[in-house]
Amino acid sequence: MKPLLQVSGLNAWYGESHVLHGVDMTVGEGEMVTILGRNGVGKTTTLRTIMGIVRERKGQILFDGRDMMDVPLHRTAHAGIGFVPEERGIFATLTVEENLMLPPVVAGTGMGLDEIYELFPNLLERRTSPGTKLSGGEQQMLAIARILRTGVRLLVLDEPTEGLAPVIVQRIGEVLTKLKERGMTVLLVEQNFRFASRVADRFYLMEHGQMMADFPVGELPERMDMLHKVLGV
Amino acid sequence: QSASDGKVKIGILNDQSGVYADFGGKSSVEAAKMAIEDFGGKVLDVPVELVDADHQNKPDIASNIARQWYDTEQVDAIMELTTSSVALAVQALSKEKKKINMVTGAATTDLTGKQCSPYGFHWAYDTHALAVGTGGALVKQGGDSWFFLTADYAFGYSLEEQTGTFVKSAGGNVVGAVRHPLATNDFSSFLLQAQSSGAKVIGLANAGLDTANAIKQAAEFGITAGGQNLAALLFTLAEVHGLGVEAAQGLTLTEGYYWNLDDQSREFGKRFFERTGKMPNMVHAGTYSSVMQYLKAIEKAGTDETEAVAKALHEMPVDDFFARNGKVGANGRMIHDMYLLQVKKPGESDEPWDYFNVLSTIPGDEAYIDPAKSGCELVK
Amino acid sequence: MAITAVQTHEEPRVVLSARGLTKVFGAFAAVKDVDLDVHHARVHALIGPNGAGKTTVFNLLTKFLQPSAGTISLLGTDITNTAPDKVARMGLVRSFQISAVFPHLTVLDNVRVALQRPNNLATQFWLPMSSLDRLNRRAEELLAAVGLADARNTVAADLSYGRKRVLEIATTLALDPKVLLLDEPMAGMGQEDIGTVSSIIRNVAKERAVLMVEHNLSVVADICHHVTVLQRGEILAEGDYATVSQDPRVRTAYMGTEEA
Amino acid sequence: MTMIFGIPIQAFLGQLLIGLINGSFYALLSLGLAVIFGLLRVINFAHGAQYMLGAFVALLLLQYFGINYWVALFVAPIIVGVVGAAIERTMLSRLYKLDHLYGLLFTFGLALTIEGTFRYLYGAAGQPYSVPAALAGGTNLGFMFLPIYRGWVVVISLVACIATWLLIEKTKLGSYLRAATENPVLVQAFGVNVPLLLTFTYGLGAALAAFAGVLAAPIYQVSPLMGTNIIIVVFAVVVVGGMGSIMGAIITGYMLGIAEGLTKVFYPEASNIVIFVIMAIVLLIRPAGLFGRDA
Amino acid sequence: MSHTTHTTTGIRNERAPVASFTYAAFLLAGLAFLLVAPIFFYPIFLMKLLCFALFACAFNLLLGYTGLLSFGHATFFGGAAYFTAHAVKEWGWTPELGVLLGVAGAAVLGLVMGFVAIRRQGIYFAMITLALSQMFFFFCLQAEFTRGEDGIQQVPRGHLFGFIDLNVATNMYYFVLAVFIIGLAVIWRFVNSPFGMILKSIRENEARATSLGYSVAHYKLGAFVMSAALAGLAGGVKSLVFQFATLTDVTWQMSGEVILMTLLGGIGTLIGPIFGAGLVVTLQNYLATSDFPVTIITGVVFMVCVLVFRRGIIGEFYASRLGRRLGFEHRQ
Ligand SMILES: Nc1ncnc2c1ncn2[C@@H]1O[C@H](COP(=O)(O)OP(=O)(O)OP(=O)(O)O)[C@@H](O)[C@H]1O
Ligand SMILES: Nc1ncnc2c1ncn2[C@@H]1O[C@H](COP(=O)(O)OP(=O)(O)OP(=O)(O)O)[C@@H](O)[C@H]1O
Ligand SMILES: [Mg+2]
Ligand SMILES: [Mg+2]
Repeated sequence: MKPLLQVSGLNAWYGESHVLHGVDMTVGEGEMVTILGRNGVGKTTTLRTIMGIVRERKGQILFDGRDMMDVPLHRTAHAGIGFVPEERGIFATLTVEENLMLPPVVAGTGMGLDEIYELFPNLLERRTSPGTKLSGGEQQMLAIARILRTGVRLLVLDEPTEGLAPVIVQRIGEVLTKLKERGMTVLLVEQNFRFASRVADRFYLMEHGQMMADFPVGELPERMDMLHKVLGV
Repeated sequence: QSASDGKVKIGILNDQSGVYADFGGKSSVEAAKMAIEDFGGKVLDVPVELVDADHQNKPDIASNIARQWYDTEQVDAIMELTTSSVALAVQALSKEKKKINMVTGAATTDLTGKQCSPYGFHWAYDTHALAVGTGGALVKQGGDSWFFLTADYAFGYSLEEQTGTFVKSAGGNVVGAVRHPLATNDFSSFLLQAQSSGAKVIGLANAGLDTANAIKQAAEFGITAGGQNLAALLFTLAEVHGLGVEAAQGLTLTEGYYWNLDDQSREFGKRFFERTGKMPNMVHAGTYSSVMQYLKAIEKAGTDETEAVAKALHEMPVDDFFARNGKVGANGRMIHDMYLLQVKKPGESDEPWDYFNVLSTIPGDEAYIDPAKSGCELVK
Repeated sequence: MAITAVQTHEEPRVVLSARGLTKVFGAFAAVKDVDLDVHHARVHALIGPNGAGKTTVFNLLTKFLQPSAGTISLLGTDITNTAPDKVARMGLVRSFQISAVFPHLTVLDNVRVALQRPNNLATQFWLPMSSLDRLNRRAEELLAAVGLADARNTVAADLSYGRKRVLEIATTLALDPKVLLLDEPMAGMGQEDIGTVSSIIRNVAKERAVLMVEHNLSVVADICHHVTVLQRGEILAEGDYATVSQDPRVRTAYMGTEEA
Repeated sequence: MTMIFGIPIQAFLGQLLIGLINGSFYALLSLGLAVIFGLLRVINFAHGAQYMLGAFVALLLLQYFGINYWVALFVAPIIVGVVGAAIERTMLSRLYKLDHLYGLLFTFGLALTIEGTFRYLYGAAGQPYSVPAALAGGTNLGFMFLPIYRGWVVVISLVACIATWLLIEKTKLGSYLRAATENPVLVQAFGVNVPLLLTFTYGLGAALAAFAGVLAAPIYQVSPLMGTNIIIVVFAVVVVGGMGSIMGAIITGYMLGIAEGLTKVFYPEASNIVIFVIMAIVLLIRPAGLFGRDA
Repeated sequence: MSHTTHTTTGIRNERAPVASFTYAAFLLAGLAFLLVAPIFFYPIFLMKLLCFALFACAFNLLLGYTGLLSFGHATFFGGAAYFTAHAVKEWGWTPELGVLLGVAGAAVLGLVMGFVAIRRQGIYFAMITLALSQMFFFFCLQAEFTRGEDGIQQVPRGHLFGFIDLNVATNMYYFVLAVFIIGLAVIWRFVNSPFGMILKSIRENEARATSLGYSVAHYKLGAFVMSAALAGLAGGVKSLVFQFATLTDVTWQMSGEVILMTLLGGIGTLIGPIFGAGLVVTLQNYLATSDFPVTIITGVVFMVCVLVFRRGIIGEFYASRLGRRLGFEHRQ
């Protein structure tokens, strides 16, 4: 499989604290990869560093063969990476629809508005209400939906199921599978192991700012012991 | 006999960066310099030195500087003292320290009234003189019904009240008044009220930008064109220059000096203009005059010792380009003639800075409070 | 089976109750005519699809929002018109869905701040800071109980998300509330913390009432005595987990096909 | 003659109209403040100084280049806007990640510096700027004599206000601006050049202030102090309106202008504090302001 | 248990003992200096400095420790100056009673202003206090007893407790110094008290503090009134030092100046504002006799401070290598 995202020797800092200590990982085109790890090991930081939000960084990030280290933050999306942050980032002063329409479309391959509303009927219902008047779960849906419109090639999701009702989690699982079928590449951070194991092709296990292990979904049974030890699953 | 410490040192303390910077400011320092040079730079064979400071309109800074000057820098006298809070504070200090102060920049009659000092002198003008000039003299010119636009604070009230008194005693009447807040931008509401009062004269009992804005907007609303006259109670050449004759035409005001009065005053005006780029107003000219008189008094007393110099200042008549027939009252008030002036029409002025027609001269004894009635305890 | 896991020491009695609770935002009724009884020594779960109005119910109960209609009583006192801080002083304390700590205070100070009020050490502006040292023992106990003892002097902002949530629970417990309202306490927590927090909740519920919103059904099944399911602002079902989870309406509206 | 509240209806109407004219300035200025605040979370203390700059630039353009009022009305705001943008780019932008108070303090210093400089160069006394010939004179409305220029001020400021409101509430650019207010990093991660956006916004706010300044030049004296006093009143206007709301700022501006105008008739001594009093009352009743969204 | 728990993210030690030692040493040195200062410096200047330093510290109590930026503190400073001056001059009160009246008056003003202003946070708060203080300015401008722009002049200093003649410069100086030290001690205690802790937590997260049962508004109001009263203490004493009370002290520019002092010295540091006040007062005195226009300099200092020098003199010192070696820590 052709690698879409290649990260090697990535280090990152928050001020004086050194959080990533040489992260190496690869995400292939059309693949769905999940990073697992305990609280505070640096999963979110990895995603934020790849996006270019954390800028105190060293190492190499190649996206579709292109060096991303010197690309300014506002060009990352245009290169084809879309981000759904852990805290969702819904804009309070914008209506739901304005929120949806906000990210500039970077390629014609994105979903249409109708398609999105079909996927998330809640959003259709609350279309004109201000963003933060949504419930936590509705906000999460909006945050994912928002990116689907733009036509990015790599979707970076930080804990998309946090705080969601099981039905919704299932629906998001279905959506992700559908997206994968369309050829979208997904990089996911997830605490919900059950969910992750259902959707992902491959796993990275993270500890202390480094990738500890890397295995495909097929090896899951034989890895359960280790996972249990590290994650308490 | 000679000066106590080998030199005579004069301090000019005024606002050099704030709202009154044009009123006196750095140009006053220049005027004082000219006086010293004209006097010869020396008195009683010792050099005359000049220091100056910007009090930023803060009495505590002024008082601090004055103290330092008196205590550690051997300053013998402080002059100018724009704005009344500063003038009163420094005068009180000078009294305590037995030093001479001569005020040209402040208006309050308290300086020679309740808060007078044996060593304090008030030189150029005061609210009383302005009120007599504009109020009394203008009635004689036919402006016998008045409406006041008054700044809503003590200065405004006292101007309005004093002027009103003179208007009435000269046979005129006051048909109304409206009090506007200090630093009002828009005078249109007040001007409309003044307009509908039908008074012949609209008296502006305010100062600075307030007066300027009122005058400008009066022109805009066609008030002056409609036959009413504006009279500014505290306004000087410097501000008329800023406003422009177009807007200010027809305005009457009172000053203690006008550069284009006669040869003597023109001579000083021209010299001052060469050094500062503007013509002097009464504060600048008054500062020159006060410094000059101070040096003359030292010469006469043969010492720079305060009591002796103060005595000489009280006794000597003042007669220079600024003050004709000037004399100093026991309360420290320098009594001299004032002038009722009217701003020319745009076509009438034939050289730059030639803004005024002199309507009348107000004799000093009319313009200023009789020292005996001033409330100053030094006058028996 | 889940229920027997908890030892109850005291008789359950109603400590917090709401009748006809309603909240209308503009034309939209987020909560409609909800009756709720929270019992002492019981863990009560409030579950429901996203946007069902759970957080809103919390806000109403704690008076962060004023109900459009209905009454609320706490320990027999009507609090329908009481200010939120007063309600908190009466013993009803909540945690927030989005984590809420004092970011620039140390972990220890976070807990001590919470301890100050019940110990009457909040308004003394004449006492030295060291007067707070007598709170240390209790604070450290609480930290140890939630496994944050090692982070005692760490500034709260430097904690990871999950540990912030744990800290928040510790501060909440510090108030020794009579009724504890927890909004998704497990959200974003790692599996090992979930275990810890579950047992903490189970423990604290021995002497107080707990009302919690939670999407993690295994936790609900594990520690909750009573479950209320909310949908579109209305109560859909009520009962113990076993009953509720078999209700077909609940399954379609909320749980999907998932098993706890 | 008909009377209303004890004064002739003519006079009443006249004062109402004058209040509206005043309100135009409040509306324009508070609009600019609200735009900058809304998007940058900076209370632009230099707003008064930028208003003054607008008037001064118009005056200097006339004095040195003979550029007339009509051209200055567009050129001066652009110049001030560009200067504002440059200041934002080089200095103000460093402060966004800090407490918002630093923005306030920085612009406070900026205001002192600008005003101090102009006072140093041009003195405190005002300078005249004449009404353009086409708008000179006035008409008699029956109840009052209305200088044509003042009528023009009301009309043009209303146009400017509405245009700005449309720009921010109804365009894509506006939604970027609003979103960037809340979470600039995320908006940038979506592919929008946020720093540029913020620079533009500050420039726009400054330009609006300068526009008001040019409008004011023929009415008031062009003086370095002209912005100092008005800015505090405008702050109060903005607090009354509720800062988040652009439309709120506009409406409140007009309303308070009228309230102030009427006070000048009924109780002139209070006319400079009436807005502050209204502010205190509004805060007691509705802390978020009349149109505020956040409580 | 060890004091220093190292985590990957950050190390915040409790203040090391060395800091409290150096602190105490500095404090003693400072005190000793102030006791003998009148020998070397001009007493009236020192007194002015102490008044402004106390004013700045009182202001910093609010900004530095509760995060409330008041743009109206001149009201309390100047208001108290008027009250004290009036009581002493017109009613013949003794100086200490006059000052106490000033403090009480400032506290009442603080209560009123605070009551309205604390309804909003952050910048709104700043703007509201600015507007309210502007109202107070207009009140002072028009009120009879303030004597308008003349000010209350020739205020007698009188005899402290009826027998210490304050007209003697040294007596006056030590009176001011005593007031200053008392004021500072009060502030120090206030900040480092259980109450101060709650204030800190409110600044960090208001909603959380509310949910813990603290009535945030009351705490803020308490801090506001305290700060106002202390500012009043400074103002009242100042009116005795200079023997007048004028409008200058109630203008919003004065409020701006005290912010500058605090910013320059270091927001949230106990002694920073003292240095800031010293610098500003010296600068103003110096600029008075130089050719530089004061406002421009002040404005530029403001901008530079905010841009590159945010922690202020003392804050920068604490954060510097030397400062850290001495064991200080500073949070931004
Ligand atoms: N803004 C920040 N400043 C300083 N340290 C931070 C910051 N954000 C995170 N950290 C620290 O960096 C480390 C990694 O954090 P990160 O958020 O990447 O963890 P995570 O694996 O996503 O954890 P979680 O599962 O709790 O979300 C943690 O120790 C955290 O405390
Ligand atoms: N202040 C408000 N104004 C208008 N609508 C609101 C407001 N707060 C919440 N809502 C709406 O009320 C509904 C209930 O929201 P709430 O936050 O209570 O849901 P929830 O049950 O907690 O959901 P979740 O599990 O996703 O957190 C949602 O549809 C939300 O959009
Ligand atoms: Mg994370
Ligand atoms: Mg919720």
